[in-house]
Amino acid sequence: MSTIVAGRRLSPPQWTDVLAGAALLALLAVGASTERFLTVANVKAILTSASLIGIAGLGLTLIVIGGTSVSLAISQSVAVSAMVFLAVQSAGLVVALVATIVVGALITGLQGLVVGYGAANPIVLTIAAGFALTGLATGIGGGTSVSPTGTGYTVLNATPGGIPLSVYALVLLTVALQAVLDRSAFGRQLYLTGENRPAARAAGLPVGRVVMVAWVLAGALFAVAAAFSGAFNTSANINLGGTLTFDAIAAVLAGGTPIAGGKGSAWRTLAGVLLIATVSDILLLRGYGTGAQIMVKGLIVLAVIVVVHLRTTRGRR
Amino acid sequence: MSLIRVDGLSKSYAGTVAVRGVDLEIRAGEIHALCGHNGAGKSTVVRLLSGQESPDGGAIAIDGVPVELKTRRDAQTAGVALVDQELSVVPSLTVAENLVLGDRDAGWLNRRRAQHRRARRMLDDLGLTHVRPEQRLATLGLGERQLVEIARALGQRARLVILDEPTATLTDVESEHVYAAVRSVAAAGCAVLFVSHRLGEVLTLCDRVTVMRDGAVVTTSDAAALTVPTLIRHMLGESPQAAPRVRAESGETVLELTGVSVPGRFGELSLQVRAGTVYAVAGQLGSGASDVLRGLAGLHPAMAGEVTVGGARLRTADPVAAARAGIAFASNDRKSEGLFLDRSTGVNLLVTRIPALSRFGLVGTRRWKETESRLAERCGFPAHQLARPVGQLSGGNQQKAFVGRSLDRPGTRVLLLDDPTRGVDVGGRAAVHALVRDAAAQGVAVVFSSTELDELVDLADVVLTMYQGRLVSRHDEAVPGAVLLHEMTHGAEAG
Amino acid sequence: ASPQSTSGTSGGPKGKTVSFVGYGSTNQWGAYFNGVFTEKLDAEGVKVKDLTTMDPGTAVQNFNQAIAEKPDLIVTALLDTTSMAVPIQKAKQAGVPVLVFDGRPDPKVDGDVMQVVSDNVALGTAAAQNIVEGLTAQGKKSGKVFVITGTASSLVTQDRMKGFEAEMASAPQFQVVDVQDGNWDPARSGQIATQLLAKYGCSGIQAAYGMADYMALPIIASAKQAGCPVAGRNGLVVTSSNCFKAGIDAIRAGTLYGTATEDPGTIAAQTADYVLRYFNGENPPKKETVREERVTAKNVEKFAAQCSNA
Amino acid sequence: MTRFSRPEVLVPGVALGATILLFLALPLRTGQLLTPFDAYNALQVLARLGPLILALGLTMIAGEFDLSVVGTYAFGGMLAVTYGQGHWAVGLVLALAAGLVVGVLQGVVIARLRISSMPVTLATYITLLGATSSLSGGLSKTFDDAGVTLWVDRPVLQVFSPRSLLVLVVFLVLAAVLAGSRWGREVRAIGGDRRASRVSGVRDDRLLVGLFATSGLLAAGGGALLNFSLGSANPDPGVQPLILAAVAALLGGVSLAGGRGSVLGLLAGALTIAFLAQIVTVAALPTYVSQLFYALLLAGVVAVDAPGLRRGAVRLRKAWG
Ligand SMILES: Nc1ncnc2c1ncn2[C@@H]1O[C@H](COP(=O)(O)OP(=O)(O)OP(=O)(O)O)[C@@H](O)[C@H]1O
Ligand SMILES: Nc1ncnc2c1ncn2[C@@H]1O[C@H](COP(=O)(O)OP(=O)(O)OP(=O)(O)O)[C@@H](O)[C@H]1O
Ligand SMILES: [Mg+2]
Ligand SMILES: [Mg+2]
Repeated sequence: MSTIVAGRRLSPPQWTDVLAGAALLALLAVGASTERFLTVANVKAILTSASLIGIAGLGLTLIVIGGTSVSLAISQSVAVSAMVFLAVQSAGLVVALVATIVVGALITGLQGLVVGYGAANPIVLTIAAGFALTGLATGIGGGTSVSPTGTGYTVLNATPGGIPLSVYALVLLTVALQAVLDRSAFGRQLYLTGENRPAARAAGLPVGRVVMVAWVLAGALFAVAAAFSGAFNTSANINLGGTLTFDAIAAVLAGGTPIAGGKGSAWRTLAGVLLIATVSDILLLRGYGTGAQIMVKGLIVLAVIVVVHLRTTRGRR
Repeated sequence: MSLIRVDGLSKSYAGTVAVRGVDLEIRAGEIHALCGHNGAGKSTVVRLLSGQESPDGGAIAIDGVPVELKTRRDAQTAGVALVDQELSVVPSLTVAENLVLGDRDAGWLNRRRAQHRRARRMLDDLGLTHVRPEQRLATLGLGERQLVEIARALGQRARLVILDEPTATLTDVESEHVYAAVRSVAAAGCAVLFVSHRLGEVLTLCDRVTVMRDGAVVTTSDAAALTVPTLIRHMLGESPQAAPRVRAESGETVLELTGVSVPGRFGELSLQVRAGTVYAVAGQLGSGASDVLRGLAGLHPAMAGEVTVGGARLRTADPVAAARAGIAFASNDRKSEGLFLDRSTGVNLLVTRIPALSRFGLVGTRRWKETESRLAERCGFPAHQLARPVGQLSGGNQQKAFVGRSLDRPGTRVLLLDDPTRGVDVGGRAAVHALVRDAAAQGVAVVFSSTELDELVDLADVVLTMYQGRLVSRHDEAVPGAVLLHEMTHGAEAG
Repeated sequence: ASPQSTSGTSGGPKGKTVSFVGYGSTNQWGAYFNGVFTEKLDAEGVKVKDLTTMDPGTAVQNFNQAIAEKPDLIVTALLDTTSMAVPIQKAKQAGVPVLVFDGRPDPKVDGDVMQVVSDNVALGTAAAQNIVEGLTAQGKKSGKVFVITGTASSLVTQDRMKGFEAEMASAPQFQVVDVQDGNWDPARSGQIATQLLAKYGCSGIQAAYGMADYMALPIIASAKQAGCPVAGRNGLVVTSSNCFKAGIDAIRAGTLYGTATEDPGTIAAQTADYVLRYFNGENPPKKETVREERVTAKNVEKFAAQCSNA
Repeated sequence: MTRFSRPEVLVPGVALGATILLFLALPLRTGQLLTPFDAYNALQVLARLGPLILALGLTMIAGEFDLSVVGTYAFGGMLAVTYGQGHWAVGLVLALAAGLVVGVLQGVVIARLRISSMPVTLATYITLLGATSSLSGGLSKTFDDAGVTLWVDRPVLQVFSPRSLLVLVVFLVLAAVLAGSRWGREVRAIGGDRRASRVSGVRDDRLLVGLFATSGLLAAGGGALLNFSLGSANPDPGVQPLILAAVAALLGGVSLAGGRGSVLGLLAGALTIAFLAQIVTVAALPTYVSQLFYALLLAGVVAVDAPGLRRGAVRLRKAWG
């Protein structure tokens, strides 16, 4: 430890930044030297493949900032919301969207209620919620997949200006969420609650409500991802979420939002999801197999976690 | 015959020089005090001597042999035992387990019976006769935990025992146990370094005193040659102006307790609290004094009885309801239950008034800034300190930020302060007292508890004494400390 | 004597017990299969014990449990082909007959079990035929194709690729340029498709095979989002297998060129039928392959009902 | 609070007790008597998940959360099969060595940098899954030494197998070590309050490296054993084993906050999960029912562990008199 401390003092602290900068430059250099990387189509592809994970990641960001660890039921929440979205298509797109967001907000908000007011452990609770959602969805629907009952959903697959709607949604939602975090009373209280919950409680902050609202908003964001996902796949069952839970966690962490809470931003999550999407894309373009793609994703997340940690703890004990 | 000798020790943190060129020499069998204002660098010296941090420069020698203390373990091997400024025991372990934790003489095997026997003896030495070794530490109060930590340090076969503000959370009676135990290890030839803001105990307990100011040693002299005022002058370079003791006009009853109790903590309590008055709730550890404050703040789920604020009935056991009714609470544990250490001082001053600074759920940036500077000025923070993470301030300044957040706040009607000057130096203490008086002058009802008799006498308009969960008596006039002490320790009204 | 000819072959199906170590009903394919299969056997008085799961480790445990309970027959599907080889050997030693459905078992134990399997090679072939037919109909003289597969480690996927590649080899003007593991995951399939389309460009890819309808439809969606034309006179030709309702709708809408059966209903019915014939002592052939049908716009109405169950 | 009402005794006690009762009541539903095989098969689940439960549980007691265990499990298992074709011991040793290296590396990063273990081990988990998949080209691998495969699951005394016995022995040895030495106390101490333990002189960094190394060894060894028994290696075991291991550890009285729990508790949790799995199997519950069943179980753990819910309960009791 002492050598690290000394090192930090000697070559003034920025060595982690230099490292991060160098890594980013190297990434871009590798990208630029990869055939077809710097094409409009490829940039669009990166954005597109980042969009759904990104939107779900924004939701998770709220949960993490609030100091309530992570949700391990993102995949299931998204799948169930998507099933609702397709099942109520006959009522028209707007109604379907509203219903999906309400259901999504309810599913995750209910968990937030217990985490917020009951101080329940979010990891255990969301594992339980994952089981419950899978059980209920298969018990009620018999396990078959839901097909759309109308065609309104196709609007979500539109590509204004050649870019999928989900990318616009990601950007808009990032900006909106950042504004909420920076400017609203809720945002300030969320950061404080996340940093030190007992202190927030003793200060009389509405800890329960703040946490619950964060989870409700997270659920609404999961539902938005679900609507796009349902529209994109045109059918949905409980497995639709795939590996979304871990993808979203990886994106938030790769953005450098610490899991301990009290810190983080929507921008970071956007950066994280783009970083992972870009690297996956480069590896795919260069012809690496699935294994290598996954492995490099893990290494990147690891590197970012370490660098961000070193940066934020610099000069502190 | 110096046991440990320190030459030119220095240490900086990210630009802040905490300790510069400190020379210090402690003899075997001596109790050596280290004094200084908040942020003077005392704890930094302690961390360097106990192996928690490595110095940037300087040398440490034990018995004339230079040592390098890179880890706690190194220091322990060199014979250094420590009571840290921060309470450092593990609540989830038993008392006996805590007493052997990290002790390098404890063997690799768990011998429960022997451990419990030894624990019994160590506890008895510090007056903890009612505490059982197999009890979990979590079931003890804050002060008892502190005593367990002291027992652990004193029980290790050390050459140098360092105690960093060991009595800050203790009442005078428990402190006496500590003094006796410290004297007996010193008599056995051990060197003791004793850090404290309680200047009285410094002068009566210690043999020599080293005073630090702004990271450097000002003087080292025999305790016998010092008085409290001279010590203060060394520490601060000047004498603080004690805030004039003006009794504010008592106003209406703002807070009324009828038959309030917390099972196992304190019984049926009825009380009327008036605006503009400073009340002290005085009691030993476990007397329930702290619990009254915590309960009123909504932090005791089991609290029963009726509480009204401004005539309106308060939902008990709900901190949000308490805050909304205008009750502001400052816990005695400002690190884990008080401040947001990574946030700026400014944010910490504003945490309780976010809704008031917002319109339609949005925070008004300009009003935020204005309020921030107004409060900073009131609490005496220079503008440049507002942006610093509050965790980097010295203890006294942290305490000021903590108390400051409840001041000058339109909604505050009752201010509850649990040990408001814990670990604060004389200067800071005067400042906090001034802040409290200001609040009372503006019509806020203040209820505080303290472990220090002097503070009870200095600050309170009305003193309530408690013993074993019961109210013993109420003093509306100035009262001698000895009377209070008798009531707190015997439960009966003196005389 | 081999176990399958000794037990259970007399006295008809009534009162016979079947331990059913199939796919769990959290899977849409499994859900429909289980419904049809169980209902058919129930109707004939066969007692079916539900030991289904989607976790390969649990499947092994459930299979061992089934052996211990000595039912008249174990009916199983293989989540992980290789890890089920040993349990199958154990069943043989214990004299409990085993019927494997859907994907074929590990070659080591091929002779030890009865089988009602999908013709995965034929499914791959059908997919290749769809592609060749579609591209030829567009008048293409050359073309590039990518495949997004089911879980690469399963024999189902490997067999399909065998059929697919063999058939594609017969039309060398069309070339398979990329094969990626989609792990039966629709979201992943969409992501890979998006990136592959960017890699090769709209003009660099003429056709794609997603191994199930729910993996082909995300390919179509990605193509549309990337601005690549789909179907029609010059658009991307997309085909799949494992037909589902959404796929049939897409064929009707003209976006999906074709699919193939391997619908759970048909194989469930045939498996149940096999079990009944077996219990009736009719000595059904050791291995039956389900007839797989290629489905395109031309014959979609014929298969619409069959494919619309899941 | 008596000794038995503490969560780390209460939770595993009630969970295991109730499970065993349910297990014994099974004939009421199935109409068939229990056989030794039912216990054998339950213990096989213990053999499959036990090493993971120990690996995860030990780090949880120390206040960490080693998500990478399933990655190490898969990676170690794949190594054991790939390089154990000639002689199983070569594969096993390689797997253990890999587990050790992964564990030590993670431990050093986590302890030295004082960084939260959950994100670090999540990243390692992803990395190891990728490495496993690369190692096998994404395919399952067959383990051809049928002798080993049959031997590890051979019934011993009707209800055990060499594999389940080995896992039980590891549990008991670790239980003895942790209960009888200062190591156990210090592991709980660093889980309860890391800073305070460090200040007390506990060498938390060494302990952590040791714990993560142990965790890596257990996970890799568990993966190797499992794959020997399956006669194959699958590149992706899914998240089910991780989730079940976490559930078992929680039912074993370990808290996610750390500082609480014992190896015997973990064993009780592991046995609970093992017998529950067997109950689900024997009772032939439909998939969705067993999912709901696990959800309920965890809801119970949540309720026991949530301070806010306890506060609520106190308030309610007060309101009712
Ligand atoms: N980790 C740190 N990072 C930055 N500054 C620090 C750190 N620790 C201490 N300091 C600074 O070093 C100076 C000395 O602090 P120290 O804790 O030694 O004071 P002290 O004399 O013990 O005060 P107190 O009486 O309040 O305990 C203070 O200005 C403090 O702000
Ligand atoms: N910071 C804290 N966090 C959690 N619990 C606390 C904290 N401070 C005190 N408590 C709890 O409140 C109870 C009372 O604490 P304390 O030791 O101050 O006793 P008390 O009866 O109020 O005595 P006194 O105020 O006279 O010192 C303790 O049992 C302790 O568990
Ligand atoms: Mg200090
Ligand atoms: Mg107190």
